[in-house]
Amino acid sequence: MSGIAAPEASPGPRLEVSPGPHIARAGLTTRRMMLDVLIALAPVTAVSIYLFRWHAILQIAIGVLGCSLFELLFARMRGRPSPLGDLSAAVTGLILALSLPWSAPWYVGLVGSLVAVGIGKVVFGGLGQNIFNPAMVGRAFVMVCFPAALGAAAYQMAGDGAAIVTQATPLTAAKQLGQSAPLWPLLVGTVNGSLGETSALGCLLGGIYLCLRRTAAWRIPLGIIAAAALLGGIQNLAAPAAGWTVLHHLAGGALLFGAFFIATDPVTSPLTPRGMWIYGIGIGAMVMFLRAYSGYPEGVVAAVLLLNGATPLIDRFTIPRPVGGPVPARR
Amino acid sequence: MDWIGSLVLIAVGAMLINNFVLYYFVGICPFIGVSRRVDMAFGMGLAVTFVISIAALLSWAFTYFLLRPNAPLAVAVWEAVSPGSAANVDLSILSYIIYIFVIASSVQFVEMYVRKFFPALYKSFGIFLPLITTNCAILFACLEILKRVAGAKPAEVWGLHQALTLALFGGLGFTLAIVLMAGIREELDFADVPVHLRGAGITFIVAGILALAFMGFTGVDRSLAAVLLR
Amino acid sequence: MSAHQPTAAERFLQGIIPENPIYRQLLGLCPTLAVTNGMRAAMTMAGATAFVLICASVLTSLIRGLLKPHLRILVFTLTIAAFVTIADRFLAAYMYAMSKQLGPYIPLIIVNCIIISRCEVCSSKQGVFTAAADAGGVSLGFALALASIATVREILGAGTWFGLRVMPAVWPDWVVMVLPPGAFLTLGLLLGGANWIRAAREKRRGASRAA
Amino acid sequence: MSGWRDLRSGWLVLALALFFGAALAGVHRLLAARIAANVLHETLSQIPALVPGADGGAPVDIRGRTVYRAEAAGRTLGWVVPSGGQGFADRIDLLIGLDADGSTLTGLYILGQKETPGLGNKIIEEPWRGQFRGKSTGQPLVVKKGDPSSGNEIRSVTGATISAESVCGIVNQTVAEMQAALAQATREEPDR
Repeated sequence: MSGIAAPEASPGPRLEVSPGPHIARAGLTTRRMMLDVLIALAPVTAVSIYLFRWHAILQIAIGVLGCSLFELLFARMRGRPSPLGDLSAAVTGLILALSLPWSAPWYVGLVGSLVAVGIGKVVFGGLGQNIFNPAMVGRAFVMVCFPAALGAAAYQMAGDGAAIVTQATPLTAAKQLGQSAPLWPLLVGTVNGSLGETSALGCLLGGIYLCLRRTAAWRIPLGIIAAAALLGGIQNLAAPAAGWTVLHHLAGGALLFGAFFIATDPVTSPLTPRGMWIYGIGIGAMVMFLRAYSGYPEGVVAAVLLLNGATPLIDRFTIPRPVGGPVPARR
Repeated sequence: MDWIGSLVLIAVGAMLINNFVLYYFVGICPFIGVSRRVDMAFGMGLAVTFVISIAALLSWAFTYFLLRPNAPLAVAVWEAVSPGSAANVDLSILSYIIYIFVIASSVQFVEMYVRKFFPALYKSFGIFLPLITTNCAILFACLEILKRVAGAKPAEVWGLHQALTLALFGGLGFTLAIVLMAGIREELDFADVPVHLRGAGITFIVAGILALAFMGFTGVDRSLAAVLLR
Repeated sequence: MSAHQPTAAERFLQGIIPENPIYRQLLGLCPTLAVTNGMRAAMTMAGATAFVLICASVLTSLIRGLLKPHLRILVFTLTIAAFVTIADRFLAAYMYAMSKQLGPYIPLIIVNCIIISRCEVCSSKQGVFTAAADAGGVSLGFALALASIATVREILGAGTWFGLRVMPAVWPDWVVMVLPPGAFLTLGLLLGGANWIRAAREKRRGASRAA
Repeated sequence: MSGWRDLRSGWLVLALALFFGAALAGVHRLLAARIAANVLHETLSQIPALVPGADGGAPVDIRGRTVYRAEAAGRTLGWVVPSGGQGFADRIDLLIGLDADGSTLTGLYILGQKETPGLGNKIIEEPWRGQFRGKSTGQPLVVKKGDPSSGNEIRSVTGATISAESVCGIVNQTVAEMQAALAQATREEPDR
């Protein structure tokens, strides 16, 4: 946009504004931040283990061990020191595992880990330099790769564990059958869904901890929730669905899990406050749009990846100008 | 409302779901070659959108009036030359040759026009115009129009508005993809990408991830059109 | 032809690996990504491209004395478009199912930069025999590149190779590999692999020369 | 460079254009019939499977729509109706088999689709599309998850409800149109 007229308009020297390297944000505090994320994920992890028993434990073990193993392997291949100490592989593995259905076969978590670490992180040069959230790259890959194991129907496989595991997930039920779930189970988490997404209160608890610790930028989840609530409200006014309120929009599905634990990844989100608002609102709006109109019941994965991809552009257009405005053209 | 629904289906399909670059792989050369800087990418995207729309206009007209089986103009010419022989006129074998000339000449024409009337614009994106002749996105749009005009049932033959919608939104989808890619590649200048993957390798991998993300739009065209048709 | 001009045999060999159109020159990427979800489609595409490339090279070489600079590109385009139309019709007549599967990618051979670049660089300046050898080598290089990508994608994505089952029955097909994202990811990683192999070989050659 | 010299230097292009024009005309003469036969064969070869008992057929035009009359020994046994519409991922093209008066579906064949491999593309497989055989066209078909209980229900495709519903929708619409057209055609030509 600016590039087209610029050479004509300002014959003076052109100032290039380039985004700062991300590396500055990793550094010494990486381990502390990752530890914070692990602590914040504890409530939802506990809920998922309570609900899905050994299925959840198995998925989490595959994700965490898989990601760590591949991280080590790729570091060896590139001749770099072992990066496991910063715990980022564990966080990626845990988030990936928590985003899978309990019924996913073992190879789903393994392939997801390989792709998350390999294609999501290592090819970009490792932690701090990746453009896309690694766990979401892995999740998107397995989602398209194994549709039968990860589609809406996969959540409802008959299995042992609690009775909820055979229900349709709240979003699927709402979208395909027009049924709405009572609110309380959605908040506590006694519904079917991906391992980590079921409990809205668990997500809130962990999310608020992350925001208070400033490990996560509060503007991003707030932007997501505000946009989703607004669009959900409009949708309800336009086509009221019995019993499906704005709170259902927020608490059903992976919106809160994504808002607090995935979208806030500092490496793949914008740097400036204004950029964070744009990014958060963008994700929230995109999630609601995809939920309403796409063929998939949920849209968090695609929305996060799309806005991750747009983050360099958002940064580019929201990095503040020098004090006193841009240098005026010399006469 | 019926025709709005059909246009939405085409527009959303061409721009997001079946994005020219990320789904059909057409226009890959500029997507790889001109995606190092955001302003250049934006200029290239606009240039492609512009040319693709003009080429779609011309190729629709050629296909509709001349190239499809029993096209009116072809029949009229046949009748004029030897009356009674026009029972089964089909010039579609000439389609590819005619399209490539339509594209080449519309690029020439756009270049001349822009240079003469918009010198500032020419300075910023004129350099891309010659490259566009061999951009497969444009020929691809022409071929899609051929399929929908010559190969379709009489009731489903595309009108000009549908052809132009495909071209415009296909071009905008190309612009979206190339600008996103350019933003990412500017960022990657600072990244420690493994040396053998630098350049085209990492660009393809990023394109793969973007293609994964765009798959999330599957079905959007259908639902939006259904809402509008209701 | 002067002494330092490469011979026909050298031209042929150059095109296969050292100057491979995909891995070294990054040309003709659109079909490379689009039709490599299976070996059959990829090899049909390679065959059609080879036909057009060889015919167009021979013809431009035959008329190279008559070419006027400002009409050169026009002549190339006309030639290529005509041969592509012929290839397209033959496929539709004798391999109808494959022609339907390849869809627009057969006519898109017209804008495959490999062909026009060979016409421009080689056949409009060389004798018929050299031009044909060059086109043959480049075609073979293109076919090999397509085969490498299609092999990875078809085996991982469908568990088959040329439609024959090669993976054990328990193999869960990686559906994404036969879809567009798989094409991009496979080509990106294979490009990295090709660069790595080349760098390793150059390093070894340098080391042996030093020793 | 003057216009005249431009024209003179273009003789090669003109000559080539004539040469290629002749070549393409030759190719067209040689292959056009064969290509047309391929297109026709794609549908005709499905007729025996789509309309039981039929051994062949021919394209006919019923109120502006090309359908195929399925015949055995010159007797009309049914109709094969090409149709299509939007699926989950892209357009689905299919052939619908109907009996002679359009009251029963006799078969379904998917000509082209790009549904999700391993999920939505199960619609092309015989166990799923075979369900349509023998269904009455008295009331519209509906997709049901789990086992169908009544006569107008079609079992969904696991994990790909939209693909299944798309196919059902196309079938319902086409059958309705075809029945109207058949009724009108019989009214106009009562002896057929």
